[in-house]
Amino acid sequence: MKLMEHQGKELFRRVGIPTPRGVHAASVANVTAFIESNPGSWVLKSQVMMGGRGKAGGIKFADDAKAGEAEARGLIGKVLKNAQNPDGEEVKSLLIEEKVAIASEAYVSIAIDRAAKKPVVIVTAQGGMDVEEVAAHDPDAISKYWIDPAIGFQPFEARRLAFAAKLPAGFHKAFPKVLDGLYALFLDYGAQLVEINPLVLTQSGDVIASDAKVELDDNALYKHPELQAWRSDGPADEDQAAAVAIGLGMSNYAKLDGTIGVIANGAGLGMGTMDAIRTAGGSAANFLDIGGGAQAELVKKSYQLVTSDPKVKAMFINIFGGITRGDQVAHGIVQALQGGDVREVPLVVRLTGTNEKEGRAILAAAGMHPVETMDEGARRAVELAGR
Amino acid sequence: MKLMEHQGKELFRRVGIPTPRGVHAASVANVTAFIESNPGSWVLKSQVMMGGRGKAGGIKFADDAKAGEAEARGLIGKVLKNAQNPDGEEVKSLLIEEKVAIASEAYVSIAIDRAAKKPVVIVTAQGGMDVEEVAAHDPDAISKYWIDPAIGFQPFEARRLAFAAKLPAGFHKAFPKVLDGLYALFLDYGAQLVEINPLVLTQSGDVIASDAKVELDDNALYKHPELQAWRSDGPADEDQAAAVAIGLGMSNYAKLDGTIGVIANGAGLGMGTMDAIRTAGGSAANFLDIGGGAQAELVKKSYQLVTSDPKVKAMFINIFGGITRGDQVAHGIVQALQGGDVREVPLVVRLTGTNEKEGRAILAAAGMHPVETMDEGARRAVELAGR
Amino acid sequence: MSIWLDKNSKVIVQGITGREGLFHTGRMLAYGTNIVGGVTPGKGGTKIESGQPVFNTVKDAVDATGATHTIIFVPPPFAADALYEAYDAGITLAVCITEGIPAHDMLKVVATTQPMRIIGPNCPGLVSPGRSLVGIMPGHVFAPGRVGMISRSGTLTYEIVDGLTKAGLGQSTCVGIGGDPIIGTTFVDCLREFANDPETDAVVVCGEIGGSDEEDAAAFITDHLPNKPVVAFIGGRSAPKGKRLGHAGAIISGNFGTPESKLAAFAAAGVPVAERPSEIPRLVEERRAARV
Amino acid sequence: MSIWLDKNSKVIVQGITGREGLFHTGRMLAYGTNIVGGVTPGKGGTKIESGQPVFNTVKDAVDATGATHTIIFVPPPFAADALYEAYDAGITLAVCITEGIPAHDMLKVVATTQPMRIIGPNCPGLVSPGRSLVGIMPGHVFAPGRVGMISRSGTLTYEIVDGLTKAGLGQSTCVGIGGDPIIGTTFVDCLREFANDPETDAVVVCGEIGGSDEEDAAAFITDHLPNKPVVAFIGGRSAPKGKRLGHAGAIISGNFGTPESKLAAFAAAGVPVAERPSEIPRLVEERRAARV
Repeated sequence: MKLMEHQGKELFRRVGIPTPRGVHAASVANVTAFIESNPGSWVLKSQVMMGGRGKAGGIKFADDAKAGEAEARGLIGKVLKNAQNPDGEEVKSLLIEEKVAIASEAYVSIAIDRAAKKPVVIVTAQGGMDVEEVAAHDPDAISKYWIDPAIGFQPFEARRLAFAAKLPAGFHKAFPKVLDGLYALFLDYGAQLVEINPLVLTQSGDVIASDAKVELDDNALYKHPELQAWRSDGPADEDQAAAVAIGLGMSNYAKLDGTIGVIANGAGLGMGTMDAIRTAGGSAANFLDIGGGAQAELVKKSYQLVTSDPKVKAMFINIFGGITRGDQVAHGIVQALQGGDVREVPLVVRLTGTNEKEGRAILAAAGMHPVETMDEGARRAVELAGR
Repeated sequence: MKLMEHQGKELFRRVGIPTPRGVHAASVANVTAFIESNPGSWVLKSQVMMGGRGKAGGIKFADDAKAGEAEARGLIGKVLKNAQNPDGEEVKSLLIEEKVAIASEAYVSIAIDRAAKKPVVIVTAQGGMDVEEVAAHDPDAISKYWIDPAIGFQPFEARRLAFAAKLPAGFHKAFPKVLDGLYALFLDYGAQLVEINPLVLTQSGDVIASDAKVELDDNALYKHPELQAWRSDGPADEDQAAAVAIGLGMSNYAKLDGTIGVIANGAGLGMGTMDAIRTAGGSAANFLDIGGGAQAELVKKSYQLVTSDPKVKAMFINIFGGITRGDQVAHGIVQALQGGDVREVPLVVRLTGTNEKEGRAILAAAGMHPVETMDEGARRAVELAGR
Repeated sequence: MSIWLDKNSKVIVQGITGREGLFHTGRMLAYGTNIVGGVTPGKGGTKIESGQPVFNTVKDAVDATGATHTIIFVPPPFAADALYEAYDAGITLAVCITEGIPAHDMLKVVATTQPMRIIGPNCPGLVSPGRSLVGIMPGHVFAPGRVGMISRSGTLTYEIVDGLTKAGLGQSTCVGIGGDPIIGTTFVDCLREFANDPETDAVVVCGEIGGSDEEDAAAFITDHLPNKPVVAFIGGRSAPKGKRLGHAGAIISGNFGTPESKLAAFAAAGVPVAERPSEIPRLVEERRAARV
Repeated sequence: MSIWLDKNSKVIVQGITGREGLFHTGRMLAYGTNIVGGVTPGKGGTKIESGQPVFNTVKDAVDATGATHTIIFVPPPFAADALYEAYDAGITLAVCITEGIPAHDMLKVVATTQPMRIIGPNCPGLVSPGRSLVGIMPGHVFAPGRVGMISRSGTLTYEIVDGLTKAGLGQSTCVGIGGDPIIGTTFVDCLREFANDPETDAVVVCGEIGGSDEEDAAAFITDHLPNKPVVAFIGGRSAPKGKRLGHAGAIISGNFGTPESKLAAFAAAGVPVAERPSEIPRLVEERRAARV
């Protein structure tokens, strides 16, 4: 689960990372009221998941309530777009924060390094920029340290990184505390990524997190039930919600851009099926993994979910039965088609493995004739979708 | 720092270990008021550090406010004594707790095993008894597990111990949670010992900590400044307070039972000096380590502290100068004796090592003549104290 | 010889009386796996229907049976604990089937339970065809032979193995390493074993998008398997960036974990990458023929 | 040869610009210790008056100087961090002078920084007389020779060594293992080295009340030092139960850590225990004579 900036900063405050004074506001009235009772210079930051919101016009400034009202009215409800996000994202709320006088900007993040099987801390003195760009153009400006999970974060690691990345001296005293908090958040909330970009050294000598990017491991969310309320906030979670609603794991379904609906058992076979469709010249409309040992009911609901997407012009169900039984899958398909409230699209079924014979018999009784191989199924589906 | 039962239970509650409903009361009026507004059967437990308070008459029962008032009046201010604590300890407050119907009693503790360099968990189904006695008479009844500090506590360790110690099944579900909390307390508060004896399974099936014994590592107290207020509560801390008051480390001074005052530099030499006095037929009145590099002022104050004990009949100052300089020690002795507000006792000084000559000259000018060796000094001090 | 597992390996099942554990215990026994017992706290002293004893703790099970292998079927919140318990009891190889274990749990488990070998988590297990199966794979698709197989995916493995078997290419050992970001055993760990296994004379690596395990495998092959044919497949080549497709590990983040990078790495190592699973048997035979 | 330390050992000082660190750096240099630099964060690039370079991190110091040994003078809240930093930078032997480190900090440090050897904490350090001194001990009491010395106490060591030196019994290496409950190096660790050191032909063990390190030492002596004379002393034999006398480790809890237990263990190992430090030189000479 990716968090909005204001949510990330709430976690920052819980672990003692300084953030600018501010408030999260979901309405124009709230913005106006806050600035009225807190005179000063304020930044209005659109709360969206997409990157590049500044260049997309999502960040505004206001020195009084009137200006704040006007800017908030312009931002809330606006759909921010840029090259990376052509569909855009609607601004539903704003984070109002005090304007700080910046002396220097740094970048710091902690992520899971899969290959090293360790958390990796990344620091650069070139804050406020895309870190991947910095890495591409000036790799020496980036310092990394791999934390031993058995030892955990230690202050010397922060000192070493601060010196190696040549952070200005003003950062040095606060830096171990910021990293300590960041690692505590990373660990306690099971984060995949925690990032402060920029970490700002103000002209008055304070070090504060000006932005917050936090991605939590969905598998670890159960440890923090209080964060459940944030689940639905992100636009990226619609597919997950749909999957969970029918009883699938939350990452077992993802909408894609193509025209051929896909149902497979197993994530690997699901991806392989998408690939086979592409190799055959088509394009998958979704990824859907019914998992191991699916019953007829789940197959039926999955069929309904996939066909509810109007893009879907044909459907390819690809099953290699191990734990999953061919007869259960076949029953599910038949039930789905008989249900009546389902959009009919041309269907290709490939059914092999456990109880293959029984499954084929059930399909044959309903007038369906499965293909023999994945390759053949993909070709047929592409053909049918193209008509 | 050893904690009182009610303090230990406050920490238990912070880490989620269930404790009986109750209140800590320092006056008879508080006891009466509590029982009046909370009708029921209550236990009044004297809050003292000494063991065996039950047999010493420190635990009473009350079914109404009137009985509670009478029992509280009898307990608060009473000096509890038993064979192990002949001097006794005054009861300054009570813990009022609900009476629970006991189905079974277990014992569980976590301590630091110095030899293994690991925390060791000890569990026995024979709760409510002295665990050292159980260990002596029925060693098989005791189960131990050493926690890997790099891994930390894991639930399987609790299950393994519960099965190995044959805890009644009623304990099993709650036991991993209790141990998890106990290890969290042990770790987060830097405890040397956390002990629940007994851990009670009630007749209604709840598992609660009926007693609490917690010893914190003084060196780790700085991590929990909020516990500072508890420091002065224990009678054992008087010596520590006196040491800190004159600028020594808190365990650098301890009162003992003998008649010969001791000042030495270094803990080992201090103990060695006490031993030498005993070997010479005498007995030390105290242990005092002035540490390394002590200045004259500290020597003077140490002299005053030791002689403030009326038991002291003679004094042996034993210095082997390394970092500590003989001239500084000599100056301190002279200043102490000239101070006027110090009780004069026969004094033996042994001064060797760094700046030995200068020190001896200073002492000689004040009419004092140091002995050559520790053995000789001890003999002289015993002789002088015996007069 | 197969790697890590043979006919005599003594296996216990953690979570043996649970729905999944009991079902797959039956299937493994039917395959011939030497399951010597299982663990369910509180059910110690009982037996499952097929006669295997149930113990309260892994320690008890190991003490009583001499088991060295375990397969873990416990829900995600308890899986790390199960792995620590196996390690503590002296188990040398643990297959962890559980899907959905927090990555941070695995980071710490992997860092602190060396030298126990962990296969998975979120994996279909390990099979030495005709000898032993410690996992949830359908045993009938495998056939004894000389091809080693390593895969991040379960059903895609069956698809590929089915093709191999039908083409007469039996397998020495198949390892499902799992689809999570943090796994105990990587492609490289498996390749190291296959490199030294005289009964394996070709290896199929079934990777997927996300991570850099395929790139590491390619580098290892160049250095350590100069004379053993390797064929690869990469699942999810048509997946868009930033979408997690089932496996927690199968996600392209930024320029990381792309199929392009993996294809380039295998190309540099001289490893042919199949466009479709159905091509794999042919590629294996061609490579084998070329090296003879 | 001496153990763990010789004339060429490259030593850095963590906390070199602090009051204690600077003072003892001067003393160690005067003794002849090969101090190649020191660490104080923020003072990297400077030098101390005697010319040794100061670095911001241990890593920088090790990279620049090739140091293998460190001596740590930092306050208790930062000592564990200093030890982790030394370990991380590849230091092989760390002497930790700091007194007052929480026992839990040391439990974790000791469990996670193997195989770096830690001497202390709360110890006076290590000296190979005439070659190198890494510690805070007064160098003038030591003399080169063939007696090994191990002690939980500082000043008591000087008292004993002074006696040895005056009796013509020089020392091969003296190790102050420290007075805390959790220490990196125990009597047994030192005895193992002395057992194999051809230049050490007798060992003095200066123990004290508390813990079971003396009992472990006695058992080890029986098994591994049959032909090397060992003489012991136990400080605090007149201490009452439950009182902590200076050293956090010197406390008798219940029946644990009593002098009786230690005396019995040494008696069983045939190790004479001196009543007074002044008896030690005579006992060493007697034992040496008896074994020749």
